[in-house]
Formats: sequence, C-alpha cells, structure tokens
Amino acid sequence: MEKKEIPDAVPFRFEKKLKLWLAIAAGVGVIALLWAVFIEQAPASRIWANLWMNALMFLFLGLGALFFWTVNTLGESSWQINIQRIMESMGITIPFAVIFFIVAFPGMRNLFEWTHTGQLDRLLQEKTPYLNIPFWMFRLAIYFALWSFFAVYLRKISVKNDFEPHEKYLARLRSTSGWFMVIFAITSFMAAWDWLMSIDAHWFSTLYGWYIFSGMFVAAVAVIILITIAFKKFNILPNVNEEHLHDLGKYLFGFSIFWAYLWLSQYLLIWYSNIPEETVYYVERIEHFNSLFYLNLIVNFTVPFFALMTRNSKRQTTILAVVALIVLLGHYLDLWLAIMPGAVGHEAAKIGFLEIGLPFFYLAAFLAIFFISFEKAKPVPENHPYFIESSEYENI
Amino acid sequence: MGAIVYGHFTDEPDLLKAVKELQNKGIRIADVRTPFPVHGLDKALKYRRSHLPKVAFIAGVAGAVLMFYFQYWVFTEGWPLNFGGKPYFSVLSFIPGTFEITILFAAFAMGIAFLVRSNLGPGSIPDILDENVTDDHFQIILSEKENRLSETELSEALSATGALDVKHVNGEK
Amino acid sequence: MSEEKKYWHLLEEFEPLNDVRVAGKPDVNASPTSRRNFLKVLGLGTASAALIASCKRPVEKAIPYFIQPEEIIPGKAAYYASSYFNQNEFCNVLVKVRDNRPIKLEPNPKSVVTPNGTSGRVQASVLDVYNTNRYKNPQKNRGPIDWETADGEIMEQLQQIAKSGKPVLLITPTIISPSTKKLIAAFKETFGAEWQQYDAIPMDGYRKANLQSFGADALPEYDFEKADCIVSVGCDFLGTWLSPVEFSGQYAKRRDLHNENSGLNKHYQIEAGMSLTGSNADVRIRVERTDYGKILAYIYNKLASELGDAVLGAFVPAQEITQKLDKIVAALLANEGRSLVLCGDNHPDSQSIVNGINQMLGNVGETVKFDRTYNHYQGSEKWKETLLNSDPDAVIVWDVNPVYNHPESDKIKAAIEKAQLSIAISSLPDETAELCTYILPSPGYLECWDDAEYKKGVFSVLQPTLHKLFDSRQAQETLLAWLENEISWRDYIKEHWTSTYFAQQNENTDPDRFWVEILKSGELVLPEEATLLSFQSGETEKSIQHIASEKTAEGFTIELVENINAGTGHGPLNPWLQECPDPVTRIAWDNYASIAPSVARQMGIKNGDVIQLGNLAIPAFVQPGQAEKTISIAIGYGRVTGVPEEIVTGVNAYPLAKIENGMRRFAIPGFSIEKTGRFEKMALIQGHQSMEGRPIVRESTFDKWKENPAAGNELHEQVQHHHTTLYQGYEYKGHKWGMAIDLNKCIGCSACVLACNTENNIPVVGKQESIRHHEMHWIRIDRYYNGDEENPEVVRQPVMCQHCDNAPCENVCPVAATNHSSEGLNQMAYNRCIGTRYCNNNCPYKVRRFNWYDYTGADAIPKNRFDPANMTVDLARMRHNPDVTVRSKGVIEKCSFCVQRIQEKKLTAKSEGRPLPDGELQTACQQACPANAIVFGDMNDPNSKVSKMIKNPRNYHLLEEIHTLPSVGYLTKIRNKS
Amino acid sequence: MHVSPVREPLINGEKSYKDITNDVMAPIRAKPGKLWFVGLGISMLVMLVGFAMIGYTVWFGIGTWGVNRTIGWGWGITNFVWWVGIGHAGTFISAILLLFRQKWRTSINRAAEAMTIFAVMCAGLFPLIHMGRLPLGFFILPYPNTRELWVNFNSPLLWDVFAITAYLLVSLLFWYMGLIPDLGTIRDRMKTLWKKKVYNFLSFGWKGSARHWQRHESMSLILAGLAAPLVLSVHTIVSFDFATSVIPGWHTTIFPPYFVSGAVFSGFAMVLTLMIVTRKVLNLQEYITVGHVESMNKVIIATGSIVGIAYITELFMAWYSGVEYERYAFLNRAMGPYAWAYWIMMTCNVISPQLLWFKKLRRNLTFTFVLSIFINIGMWFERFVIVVTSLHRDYLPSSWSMYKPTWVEVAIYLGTFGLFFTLFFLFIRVFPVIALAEVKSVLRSSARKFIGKPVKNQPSEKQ
Repeated sequence: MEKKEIPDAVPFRFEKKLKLWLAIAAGVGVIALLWAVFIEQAPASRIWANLWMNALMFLFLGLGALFFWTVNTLGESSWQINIQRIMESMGITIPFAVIFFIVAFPGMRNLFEWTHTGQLDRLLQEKTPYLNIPFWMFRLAIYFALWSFFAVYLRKISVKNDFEPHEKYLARLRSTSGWFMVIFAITSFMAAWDWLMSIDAHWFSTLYGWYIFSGMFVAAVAVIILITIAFKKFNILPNVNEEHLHDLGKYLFGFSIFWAYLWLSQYLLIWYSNIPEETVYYVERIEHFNSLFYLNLIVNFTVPFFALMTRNSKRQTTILAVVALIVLLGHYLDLWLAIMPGAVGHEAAKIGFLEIGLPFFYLAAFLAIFFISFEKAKPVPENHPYFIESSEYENI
Repeated sequence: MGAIVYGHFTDEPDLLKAVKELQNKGIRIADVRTPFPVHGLDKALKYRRSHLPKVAFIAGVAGAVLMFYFQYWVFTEGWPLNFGGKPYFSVLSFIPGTFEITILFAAFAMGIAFLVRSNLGPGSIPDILDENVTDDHFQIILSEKENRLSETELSEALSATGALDVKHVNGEK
Repeated sequence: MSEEKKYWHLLEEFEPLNDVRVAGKPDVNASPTSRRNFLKVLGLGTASAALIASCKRPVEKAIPYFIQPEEIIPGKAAYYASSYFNQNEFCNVLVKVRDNRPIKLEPNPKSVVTPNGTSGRVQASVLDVYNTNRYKNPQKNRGPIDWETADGEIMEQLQQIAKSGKPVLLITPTIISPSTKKLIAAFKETFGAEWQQYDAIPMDGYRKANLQSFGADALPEYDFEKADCIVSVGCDFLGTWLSPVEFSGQYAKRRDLHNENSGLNKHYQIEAGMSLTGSNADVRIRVERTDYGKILAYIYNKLASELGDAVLGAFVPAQEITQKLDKIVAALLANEGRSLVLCGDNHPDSQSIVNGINQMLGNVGETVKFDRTYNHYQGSEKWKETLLNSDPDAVIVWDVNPVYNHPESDKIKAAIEKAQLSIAISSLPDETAELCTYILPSPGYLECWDDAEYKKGVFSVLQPTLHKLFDSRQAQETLLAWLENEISWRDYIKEHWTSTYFAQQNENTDPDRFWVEILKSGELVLPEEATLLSFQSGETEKSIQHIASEKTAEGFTIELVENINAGTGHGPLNPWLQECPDPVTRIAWDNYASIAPSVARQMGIKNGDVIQLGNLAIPAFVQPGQAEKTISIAIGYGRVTGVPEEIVTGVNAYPLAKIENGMRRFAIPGFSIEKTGRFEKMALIQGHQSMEGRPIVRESTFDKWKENPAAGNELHEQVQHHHTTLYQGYEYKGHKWGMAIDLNKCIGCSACVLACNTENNIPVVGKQESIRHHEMHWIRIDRYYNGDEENPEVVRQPVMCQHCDNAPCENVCPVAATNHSSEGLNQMAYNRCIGTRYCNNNCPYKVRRFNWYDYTGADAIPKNRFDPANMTVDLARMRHNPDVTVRSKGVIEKCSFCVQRIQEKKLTAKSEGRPLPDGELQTACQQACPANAIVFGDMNDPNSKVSKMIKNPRNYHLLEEIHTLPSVGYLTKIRNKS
Repeated sequence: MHVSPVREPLINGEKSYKDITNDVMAPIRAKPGKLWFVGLGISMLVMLVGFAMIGYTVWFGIGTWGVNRTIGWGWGITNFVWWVGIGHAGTFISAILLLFRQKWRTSINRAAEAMTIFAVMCAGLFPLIHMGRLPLGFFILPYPNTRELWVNFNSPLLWDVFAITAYLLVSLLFWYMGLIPDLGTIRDRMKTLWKKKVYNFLSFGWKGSARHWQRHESMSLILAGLAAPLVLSVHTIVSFDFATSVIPGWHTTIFPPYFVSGAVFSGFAMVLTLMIVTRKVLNLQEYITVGHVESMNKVIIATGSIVGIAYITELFMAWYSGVEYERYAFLNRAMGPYAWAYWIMMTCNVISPQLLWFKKLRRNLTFTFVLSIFINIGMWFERFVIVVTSLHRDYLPSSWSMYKPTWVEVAIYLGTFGLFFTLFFLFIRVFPVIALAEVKSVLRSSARKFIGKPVKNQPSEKQ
C-alpha cells in the first residue's frame, strides 16, 4: 500500500515566550499560597496538605509516564515510538519531585496522625514499627533513588540509540524495563500506603496501592495526550497522526474503566461487609464530602467512558483533548479526596483559591523541566528499530 | 447474481492492485472472496464501516436498563426483604448482575445481527464458485448486469489485471 | 479477658495432628417412612398410638376422633402437673401434651423444690417413653405369656415359698412414694417378703456418719442460698450430687448480681478431677482424690485451733496446699453459720469430719438442716448380703440392675439364676432382668399413677399423660394383683392421701376437692417439724484417727464419677443424652479416662489412645486441672442390653468399685497405666480450648465490679464508640426480640441444649457424625480454659444464633432463604433453602447447622436414611413437636428463638385482646435453665427484663467489633476472688 | 504494513497459505490413531466414575464429603475457582491480546478458547453439586413463581450465576464466530458428501466474501472489547464470593485484581501444558514456536509476580491492620496445621516462576512444561488455602475444626478432568486447532519466509 509522505518536523525550542507563560503560571501558584497563608489565614494543616498533594501529583505524572513507556517497551509494541520522547522527558521530572517533597516535610506532623508519638492509641502504637519517621524517610529515599535511577538510565539508553544505533540498546531497554516493572510494582504500592493510606492511619485496604496506581497512570496518560496534541499542533511530531491519538484514547478509555473497576471493588467490598474499622474511611467522605465523592466518579469514569466510546471521538483531537483535561482535573480531585478528609478534616477542608491556584506553580515547574529535557534530544527516536512501524501502523 | 465473470489471484498485493486497476477503469466489482481478511481491501472497495458496533451499543444499553430496573423492582416493589440490614435499594449489589447482562445482550445482539445481515446461518447454502477461495485463492467477481459490459470485455479487463483462469458463469444455468 | 491472663493452646499437642474425619456410610436399610406418613403419625390419637407401638397395624391407617373427648383440642397443648424421679434427680414438672402425646417437660413454677428449671436428663426423659426397645408384653423364660397366667403361676409359687418360710427378696431402687411403701408393707406381711433398696450410687456412708454424729440416719437438706462461703471437697453438687437441680437454683441466686440484698457467694472447690461444680468455682484447688480425708482433717484441726477447741489427733498437713487451705479456713471463720462445707466422698470418716466442721462453724440448723431430710438414697448393701447369704427362693428385681452396676455382679448373677423364682419388673431390658424367669414390663413414669415424698413433708403426685403404650403394667398394680386387692392403684393413692394428708392440711375442707387441687398443682407441702439433734464430737475424733493412720496410696487412684448426661446408666438408653457433649470435656457418646496433662506428656499419651487400667481398657483424655495421681472415669456407660447396636458406647466402669467395710467406694487406689497402642477416636465436639486472647468471654472480679460495674467490659464502650456504618439499620416497630445471658449464672449443665433438642426436633446424628463435626445442636455451651494448665480457670458461654441485625449470613443466601423478620428475628425458610452452606461459612459464630444426610427421613429420595439412633422410627417420631418443621436433607437450620412459641403466645394474647406481658413468653432454653441465666423478651419494651439487662454495664455482644449487631447480649462473668 | 526485521518470526518453515491449510487440517483428515482412542477411552472412563460419584453425593447428601459445621466448603469450591481460573486464558488471549495487537496470539487462541469453554463447563459443575438440594437448584434462577419470591441480588453466589453463564455463552459465541471461516475452509477440503454437508451446516454457509470479512472483523473487535471486561468481571465476582464476607482471610479488598491475575496465571499455565504436548502430537511446531512459548512465559511471570506481590500485601496488611483475627488468620496460614498447603502454594506460584527471568529457561520446552504443571498445582492450593485454612480457624476457637476430603470428593474432581479431556480429544479431531484464517492473515507480516532472518544493523529505510 502507499506510504504517507512525512512532512519534516519543526524542531522544538523552549522559547522566551513559553518561559514567560510558565513564569506567570508559577506566579499564580505563589500568590495563591501567600494569599492562603496571610490573607485567608488558612489552617496550617490545609496549607501543608496542599503542598503535599501537589508534590504527589507532580511525581505521579512523571512516574505514570515512565511506567507507560516501560510497559509498552516490554509489550514489544511499536505505535508509541513516535511519542516516546514525551514519556522519557516526563520521566526525567521524577528526581526533581524530591525538592517538593522536602518542601512539604515540615508539615508532616500536621498531615500524619501517627507522627504524634506519645499520644498514640493502641492501634497506632502497634503500627509504629512500620509507621515511624526515620523508617518512613528511609523508604522514601529508597523509592526516589530507584525511580530516579531508572528514569535517567532508560532515557540515556534511548538517546544513545540515536547516535550509535544498535540492537543491544533495544535489548537493554527491555531488560531494564523488566526490572523497573518489578521494583515499581512493589515500591508504588508501598509509597501509596506510606504517603496516602497512612494519613487515615487507622484505616487499611489491601487494594489501596492498586487504586492509587491506576489513578496515577490515567492522569499521566491524560498529560501525554495533551502534550502530544499540542506538539502535533505545532508540527513538532509530524509522524504522529490520529492513529496514535486513537491508541492513546484507548488507553485513557480503558484505564479510566480500570480505575473505576478498582474504585468499585474497594467500595463495594467495604460497603458489603460494613465492618467499622473499614467503613470509617468512606463514612467520613460520604457524610461530609458527598457531592465531591460522587463527582469524582463521574468525571473520572462516566465522562471518559461515554465520551471516548466511539472510534471517532478517540481520533478527534479536540474531544480527546477536552476529555483528557477533564480526567486530569478529575484525578486531582481524587487525590484531594484521598488526602484532605484525613489530613485537614471536614471542617477546614475545602476547594478554594489555594487548591486552584497552587497547582499552577507545580505545573509550571513540571513543564519547565519537561521542556528543558525534551529540547535536549531529538523529538523522536529515529533509529529505534520499531520507528517505521510506529510511523506507518494503522488501527484495524 | 446473474451472469458473472471471475478470476483468481494467488496473493493479496496482486489482488489489491487488481482491485485498484479495475476501479480506475470504472468497472464495478460485484464481490471479492478471500481466504482471510485482506488488510485494506474494504477501503479499496470503498465499503462503509459496519454498523454492528451501534447494534452492540443499543442492545447493551437495553440490557443494562432492563436488568437494573428488574433488580430495583424486585427489591423495592416486588417483595422488599431485609437482608442483613442492607437497604432495599442497594445499588452496589445490582451492579454485577447489570454488568453481566449488558455484555450478554450486546454480544449476542451483535452476533445475531452479523449473521442476519450477511445472511449466514445454519443451513444457508453458499454459492461457491471455486473451493480454493477458502484455501489460498483470492477471487474477484464481476457482474455483467452491474457493469453493462459483455462477458468478453469483462474477462479481458480481469485478465489484464493478471487474474488467473478467468471463468464465466451464466446466471441462467 | 484482662491482659494479665496467660493463654495456652491447650491440648492442641494432645490432639492427633491429622485430625481425620472419615466419611460415614449412610445406613441404607433404615425404614423408609416418608414425610407424609410422619405427618399422619402426628395426627394420631391415643388408641392408634398403642397400635403403632405394638406394631400390629401399619401406620397408614389413621383413625380420626369419632367422639372427641372435650379435654383434647387438636393442635392445642394441655399441661399436666407431674414429677420426675430417678436416682439422684427429682423435679416437679408440667408435662406438655399434644394430641394425647407427652412431647415436652417443663418446670412446675409452683414447685418448692425445683421452681426454676429442670435438668438435662429430665428434659430428655420424655424420649424414654417412646423407646422402641421397651418390653412390649410379659415374658416367661424369654417367651410371651399373658398377665393372668403369669400372675397365677407367680402367686402360687410365692405362697409356697411363703409357707416354706424361705425368704422372698424384693429389691427396688430407693422408693420415695409413700403409697408404694404402704403397699410394699402389705406385700411383705402377706408373703413374708424381705424388701431392700439399692442405689446404683451409694450414699450410705453419709447416712452412717450422720447417724453417728447427729443420731439421725438421714440426709440433711442444704441451703446454698443462705451460704456465703461454700467449701466443697470433691462434691459435684451442681452436677450430680444429691439434688443438683435444686442446688443449682439456690446457688445461681447467689451468683446473681442483680438482686442487691444478697452479695456474691464465695465458692471454693477442692477436688481431683475437673467436675462441673469445680469448673464453676471461684477458687479451685487441685488435690489428689485420696487426700480428701486428710484435707478435711487439716481444715478441722485448723478451725479447732482457731476457735480454741481441742485439736483432735496429730495430723500431718498436706504439703504445698496448706497455705491455700489456711485462706479457706479464714474465709470459713469469717462466715460462721453462713458457710457450708461438703464432701463428695461416700466415706463415713470424711463425712463425720465434715459434720464436725459444720457443727463447729454453727452451720448445722442454718445451712445444714435436718427438718426436711431427703427421702432418696435409702439404699445400702443389705440386699446383697441377703441375696448371697440367705439364698432366697424368690427374687423380685424391680427397676434395679445390679448385674450391670455392682462390682460383684458375677455372684449376684449366680444367686439370681439359682433362685427358683426370679421376677423382673422393668420397663426397659437390662442386664439383670434378662436373667429372670418372669419379666413383667412396667410403663414409663409418664404413663403411671404415683406419688412421691422427696423431702420430708414435701409431697407430689405423678399422673399418667398417655395410655400405656404397650402391654405393660405398673409394678404397684402388679403387687395389688398379687395381693388380690381389687382397688385400682389410682384409688389406692387417693385413698392414702385423703386418709393421711388431708387431715394435716387446712386449705381444703372437702377431700375430693383436695385431691383435685393436688392433681392441679402437683404438690403438697406440710409444715416442717423441727428436729432436735445432739452432736457427738467423739465420732469425728475417731474418724480423724482413722485417716491419720491411713497410709498413702500407691500408684494411680481411679475415681468413678457420675456423668451429668449418662447418669447411673440410664443415659446410654437415650440418644439425646448421648449426643449432648459433657459440659467439662465437651466429649459426646463416650466415657474415657481423664488423666493430667503432665502425666500424658511423660507417657506420650494423646487423646484417644486406649490405655489399660487393671483389666479395663479405655481411651485416655487429657484433662487440664486433673490431679496427677488421679484418673477419673465416668460410670453409666457400656450398657449393652436394651441399647440398640448402633449406640452402644463406652465401657462399664462399675466393676472397678470396691467394697470397704460393707460399703461400695468409688475411689480405688493402686492402679498403673499401660499403653495398648490402640487408638479410638472420640467425639470431641470442641477441638480447641483456648480463647487465643480474644474478647469472647469477658470476666472480672467481684472487687473490680464493685468499683466499676463495667469492669472487664471496657472494650464494649470503645466498640460502641467506633461503630460506623454505611447504611442505617431498620427500625423495628412493634416487638424486637432479644436475649440476654448472664455468664455469671450459667453453670453449664446443658439443660438448655436438651430442652432445645426436645422443643425443636433436633435430629440425632450419632457418634461417627459427631466425630466428623456434623452435630446438629442449635445451642452449644462453649468452654474455654485459661491460666495454668495444671489447674486452669474455666469460662463458659452458651452460643446460639445471635439473630444479628447486620447478619452476614442473610446477605449471601442466593435464594433469599434466610432474611430478617420485622421483629428482628433471623429467620430460615427451610423449604426455600438449597443448601449452598454459604450462610454457614459466613457466620462468624458458626451456629448454623446443615443436614448432611437424611437424618430425619423427611427427604424425598428413598433408601438414603441416616439414622444411627433409630430416631426416625414411627414410635420415636410420635415425640416430635408438631409445631416445628422436621428438616430434610441438604438444608441449613439454626436457632429460631423458638419462633413457634413466640407466635403462639402472641396469638393467645391477641385473641384475649391484651398486650403480651414480659416474661409470659419463654424460649425452651430459658425455661429449662435451672439457674435462670437466660432471659428472653422484647427489647422495644424499655421495662422488659431483657432490655434492662442489655442496658446493664456488664452487657456486651459477642464479636461486637465486627458490627453484626447481635440481638443476644452476654453479661460479664464476675469471679469472687476477694 | 511494515514490520521491523528485529521481530522474531511467528511462523517457521517455508509456509504457503496452502501449507497452513493442510498442516492444520491434517488431524481432521487423517484417521484417528491408536493413541487418540486410548486417550479418549481413559478420559471417558474417569469422567463416568466422576459422574457416578456426583450421583452418590446427590443421593445420600453432602455428608459423603469431608466438609463439616465449620468448613462448609472444601474441594468442591476449591475446584470451582480453580477451573474458572483456568477458563480465563482463552478469552484473555483472544480478547485482550487482540486489543493489544499481540500477533502471536493467532496460533494459540483457537485451542485456548476451546480449553476455556471446557474448563468453564467443569467449573460450572461444582457450584451445582455442592448444593445440599441439587434437585431444587433452579431456585437460584429469578423466574416468576406463584410465591412471587425472587432471588437475593445481594448474594455474590447469585452474581456468580450471572457471571459464569454470561461468560460461558459469550466465550462460546466468540469462539464459534471465529471458527466459522475455518469451518468453511474445512468444508471445501472435505471429499465425502455428508461431511461436506455437516461442515457447511456448521460453517453457516461461509464463502469468504469481502463484505462478510469486513463485518466479521469489526464484530470480532467489538466482541473482544466486550469480552475483555467480562473476563475481568468473572473472576472478580468469584473473588467477591469470599471478599464480601466477614471471615478473616476472605474479606480483603485486594481480591478482585489478585484473583484475576491469578486466573490468567493459571490459565496460561494450563494452555502451556496442553500446547506443548499438542504441538508435538499434531506436529504444529512451526506454528506454535518456541517464540510463542516464550511470550506466554512472559505473561506467566508478569501475572505470577502480581500474585506474589498480592500475597505479600495481604500478609503485610494483616499485620498492619492491627486486627487480631486478621493477624491470626495469616499466622495460621503460614504456621498452622495447613502450613504445608501454604508453602506448596508459595513455592509453586511465587518462587518457581521467577526462574523465567532467564531467557534460556523461558525458551526451554521441557522446563516450561514442568513449570506449568507446578503452577497448576500451586494455583489449586492457593484456592485450597483461601477456602479451607480461612474457615477452619475463624472467630470462635470453640468451633475450630479440620478438613480432609473423602474419596468421593477426590473422584468427582478427577471426573472433571475426564470431562475436560474427553471434550478436548474430540475437539482436536473435529475442529482446526489453529485459527486458519488468522494465521494466514499474519503470514506475510510474520512468517520467516517473508521477513527473513533478523539482521544486525538497521538499514535506514527512510526515503
């Protein structure tokens, strides 16, 4: 069959204009924070909770992208090669997330009940072997060390292949991805327990790790979609066509369902046996955050499910972009619901200027790092063995 | 399907090529038969996308509504019973059943639609021109009526595309 | 439970690890009576009942009433006052009669002796009437004979023998019926007969001691309600000793923290084997069986020295337990005149020391009274001497079975066979009756007229509640016949009463009215006349000398104990009693040799390893709290004659008893244990003995409770506080049934279990099935040990369906066969159940029971009956409670809170247009409980007893932390440790 | 469509379309060999014994099994879950792998789907026969009746009824729709008339017209889209049977995803067990290549690891929860009287698959075969551990008990193997074991003949 002729790419530049925009965004964030602290005089817990939440969101985007890339590498799929660099660069943001975590550390005592050594009840005392600050910090360090290493190393290999193409790089990519997969599976679950589940320190759910992971993944895919569409618009990725969007759309669609599936599984099981030690988590949210609780389900499941069901909607740039944006916000809300009721409590927790404004700062930071990293290498791994497959393939 | 001319190809690229050529000549293609789905053939033949997905969707929605309402009715109007203090209208309990029935309806509606639409089904007798089309031959069938061309013209046109053993079948027979 | 308690995986190590249950093969050749037939049986009246019983006519032909007797309203129960007496158990009962069939026994609340409840054996006794193995007609030399000929022959011979001056020996169990005594007197003089009484378990030692100490050959009455401090040396007064039902009632009153006027009593138990009473004690001291005398002597001396009396004889105190005993002595001294010291040993020496102690403490006349002495346990060994020495030509054995339960059975056997005329009067076949030339069947007590004077001046009547099922004749009638007395036995009694007791009372002026009133209330109490006693301390002195001189026993001592279910040997005839697990060991269907854990460990003995003791081979059971050198074995097992093949269990331990200066003693020293290497699986219903530190049974001490009524129950508060739920419960308008169980009052006697069996037609599954944990009881009494394995503390908990408002079982039934009623009952629709057993898995309390086989014959499939105990034969089915469905194979069943009783009472109240008052409605278990530990009622009624108890700070719910919201509450156990 | 030369070919040997037809049809054409008859005979015999035992159970009651008042479910439900699990591979392969466009699925999906259906049949048997009153089993269906009593939609067991039925039917549909074209192919190869007629009937008169293909393809895709969540839902709902309860060891939220991955895990193991033999016996080595085995092994290690992590999560959470019942339940699993079962499970499911990290072993057939058996055993024990060890010591120690199956239960279990293999033996004689059309459609892109040997350096194809 005939080849589509490929227009030559517009090289990406991290220009002044773009930088300016990011600066403004960052400014908004800072203002929001200051406003909350000095004018609104929001309770400390809410401030810290926000810093914590955004740090997590920032990390999750990079981590999700890295996972997306590695899993596709392992699956020997080729369609994503053209947008691989986006994932690579998103992954690069992981190490920088540490900064934001460090920023939030001082607020730990406001966030985590179990840090209040001394006035712990029986249950929390029994948990101290796991939930104590030194060990917690240690684990955190380990997670970041591992993730950062993989993010940087994988990126390195991938870029190497541009200059001295060799099959061994593909092999190495795969094996490394394999290792990452195993480590990620364990660490991401543990991280979820450490950073989110332990906020409601008495509560527990074995599914929680999965749930957080799926949310993270969907959010990351949404961001990938948005960036891809943007880049396509500026013709930075000429090979990318609706076929690729279609696939990205499928992922957004499929994993939104997967997220909902886990959401349901966890809620249904706890609802069904109705044991206080478990229901407490949901009772808190349903009683005091009723509308948000269900809104969460709507934006993260109902919207993508119906909007992306048809083939065309997945291939249609604007629809896809809009849905992706909604889902991204949706998972921001999901995270909010995971953190705030426990950390801030229903009296103080709300979605105000702080919650809306602060993320801009983190977004700006994220994009800045992303752009810088993206600029460094070719926009596409031309010499990847599957590159041509990727440029040519079609959905059935 | 009246008087027809048909010829064979032994590989898919030839087939696709031939289809293009014939269409460029403005010759209508009655049918193409292949041992397996040839990628891009439907595009080449300018077939519209199938409506089966829509059927599935509608049937699915129907199933969902039906099942959910049924459960709702049984638990709140039919005979409300107190099971372990659960509310009569316990939505979460209804979800699994609803889901399964949705899938069931969608799948079977579509399967049946497919058979009916392509009038396939138990006991339907196909008009096999050459048994090799289910093995390794790719067959193009041209109908005289559709093209208002004589058998010979069609045969030539077909042979010109490199079709092998071009044959003619007289519908009346 | 409080944290400081030490828990241990008791007996796990003694359980053979591969705890294998083998598939029992269903009994395919059981009689194929279908459910329909069964219903017909239910419709039958008396006449046909007799027919069925004598099996002359097929069941299918039911006879409707032609002329209906007005006192019988079909479907409506009538209640008749009567009394139960057997060996050591007496109970005034109301017999529930449906369609002319007695189907249940209920306590007679008017009774002065046993107003609270009954014992398990009383509950089960109703089944004995319908026992298929009963003698169905008179026999001579194992061949049938009719009454006239039999009487003729017998009287002829009797007269001969009377003329020849040779003795005619009449052996009976203790007879407490005044009319019968009168009749026997007449018989004696007519035939120059000699009448001796014989008890399977002797208490002649007691009477001898009392005679020596007080000059009264009697068994005094004990007032446990009055006693603040009870010291019992191996005396199982709550289980089997003297008058357990009566005592349990009194005892429980003093364990009741609700009645303010009396504080908690203090109960010390000093014993060798773990008895039911011991397991309820506040303080249990483990001593060797052979040391009882010494212990008492020590206590006596200690007391004496404290009280400045003379210390009798030099006595070496028992080693490590002296300080414990000193505490007891202190406690006794603190409660002079309000204490009670008892000993369970039928040994005159021990008993006279006990008398000495009680005398010294001034308990005599207070807690030990000779005003209303007991009339039972009159038996002695005299009959045997007569039988063996002055070989009588005629021996009449009347409901006694010495061949089975006397150590010298061989001699007795020979003697009876030797006698030219031997007559057995018995209802059920037994080892002795089988030897006799003539066997004259007598009916069960529910078919009889009789009277009883259980305690001096406390009279009651027995009246028949159904016509005699077989061609049987009451012993008294037989005697009347031989005396050629035309009067009917009923009139004989009436005549005796009106002539004797009518004068002594003054409620009724008209003799006939008097008689009717007696039949109604079933009891007559005449004012007690005080008896003056003089105490001979000299006797006590002698006894102490004896004991001091006794040399310590070698080897292991076997103590023969009475099992609360098997009794003296009637139990094995009754499948219900067999299947009811022993409250201490939780073993059903068997007896066994209880040995101490330490011994087991030394010798490497596991539960069920058969050990050889003398010439007795018996499976061992490792019993915590068992004294090292003492082995306890239950008597009453190993009955063969009169017991259907399938349910012959255990071994007969009676032969081990030894005769010691004219008395049978049940503590026999000088044994050694040999392992046989054989293994016998016992039906251990509860496999795990520790609570694993879980807050299942919550307990505290009296002192802690006094400060804080919620002591030991702190968890309840926390749980209540943390109760969150994702859906609001239903509000129950009208009634909301609930139950509260006071763990402090429950003594574990299992009367509730058997009452439930009777009320709810619980099938009997047999030993093999029990071993496979297929037992069907709707209520069980869990027993846990904690603390030191050599002498643990015991806690008990009756567990039945908790009727949870958030019942995990209801949610998961696919066919909606179990759900919640508008009155809070967790109800089962048997005919909807398809038997997925999902509910049972999901029940945290594991109270649901599954019909693994066709136990009842209610199943549609033919030839698959599984009925080892012949409980589905037509005769046995006549006992069924017609208000309760008989469950078929493959369905789940469970406690229904006696829903049939709830409905009945509700309807009566409704038809009488009045509200249902609290307390009128009783569940079977509650009704039978002699300790009144169970309270049932409407929780929506704030004034009902149950809702008060649920509000009590001691109340908690089992596993409340998982939010099942049970309708059953438990009140913490409070031990008197002060 | 371009295919990167670094990809390993999926079809070895110089295959033409005709070769494919002939190779795959060989067993259908040829007279069945002695071995086949022996195999079928044995399977049928075992099956009959199993059925006899089912009859025995229904007649005399569940008492013939080893279950008791404490452990209400034993082998019966264990087997049920195990078989359902196995029944997940087929649809997973043909649905989810289709969505992810894993071409290697084409040569195994047909057989795998067949296996799925047979396995689900075996599975479906157990919930029925474990009922106390099988003759009244129809009560679980919500049919209108005079009592106007319906069923309890709260009950996971009822959800199962829907799930299993839907799954069986949809799998059948999916499988058969895929078969239609191939049956057409067989019809046209058949010489005898009656066989022609029969296969024509079965093939619904397929003639390979382009329109039909177009519809067929889009249908397959949507069916896959529907089947994918269905697969997940089925084992999810099976997991609900346990997870909705309050029994420690049963009630844990991770069950749904962990059961699903466990199912796929065991399913693939079973596929491997069967395929490694089948490809030899029916000599299809060139279609089911070592490459295929390796790909399946990759899935195995992925799912296996997930399962392993789930085990550890459970264990950790039991401690973390601070609930004494939970803690005890898991302590008891690892150290109680059934510890042996737990450790068999751990070794077979978590430790042994880790060996597959070595490429050498991944591509070693004998090793894979042995391993697959191990996994089948391990997964059976997983269910045993969940069902029995959770129940035998739950809340009240007074009711704790032990469980041991009776020969009746064992025989019934073996009987289902009989059923399974009987059906499988028949299947390989009558239907093509490999999806002809699908393999043909990937021939050009994936056969060694077309893509040749992988070349070291990448030729720049950009122009």
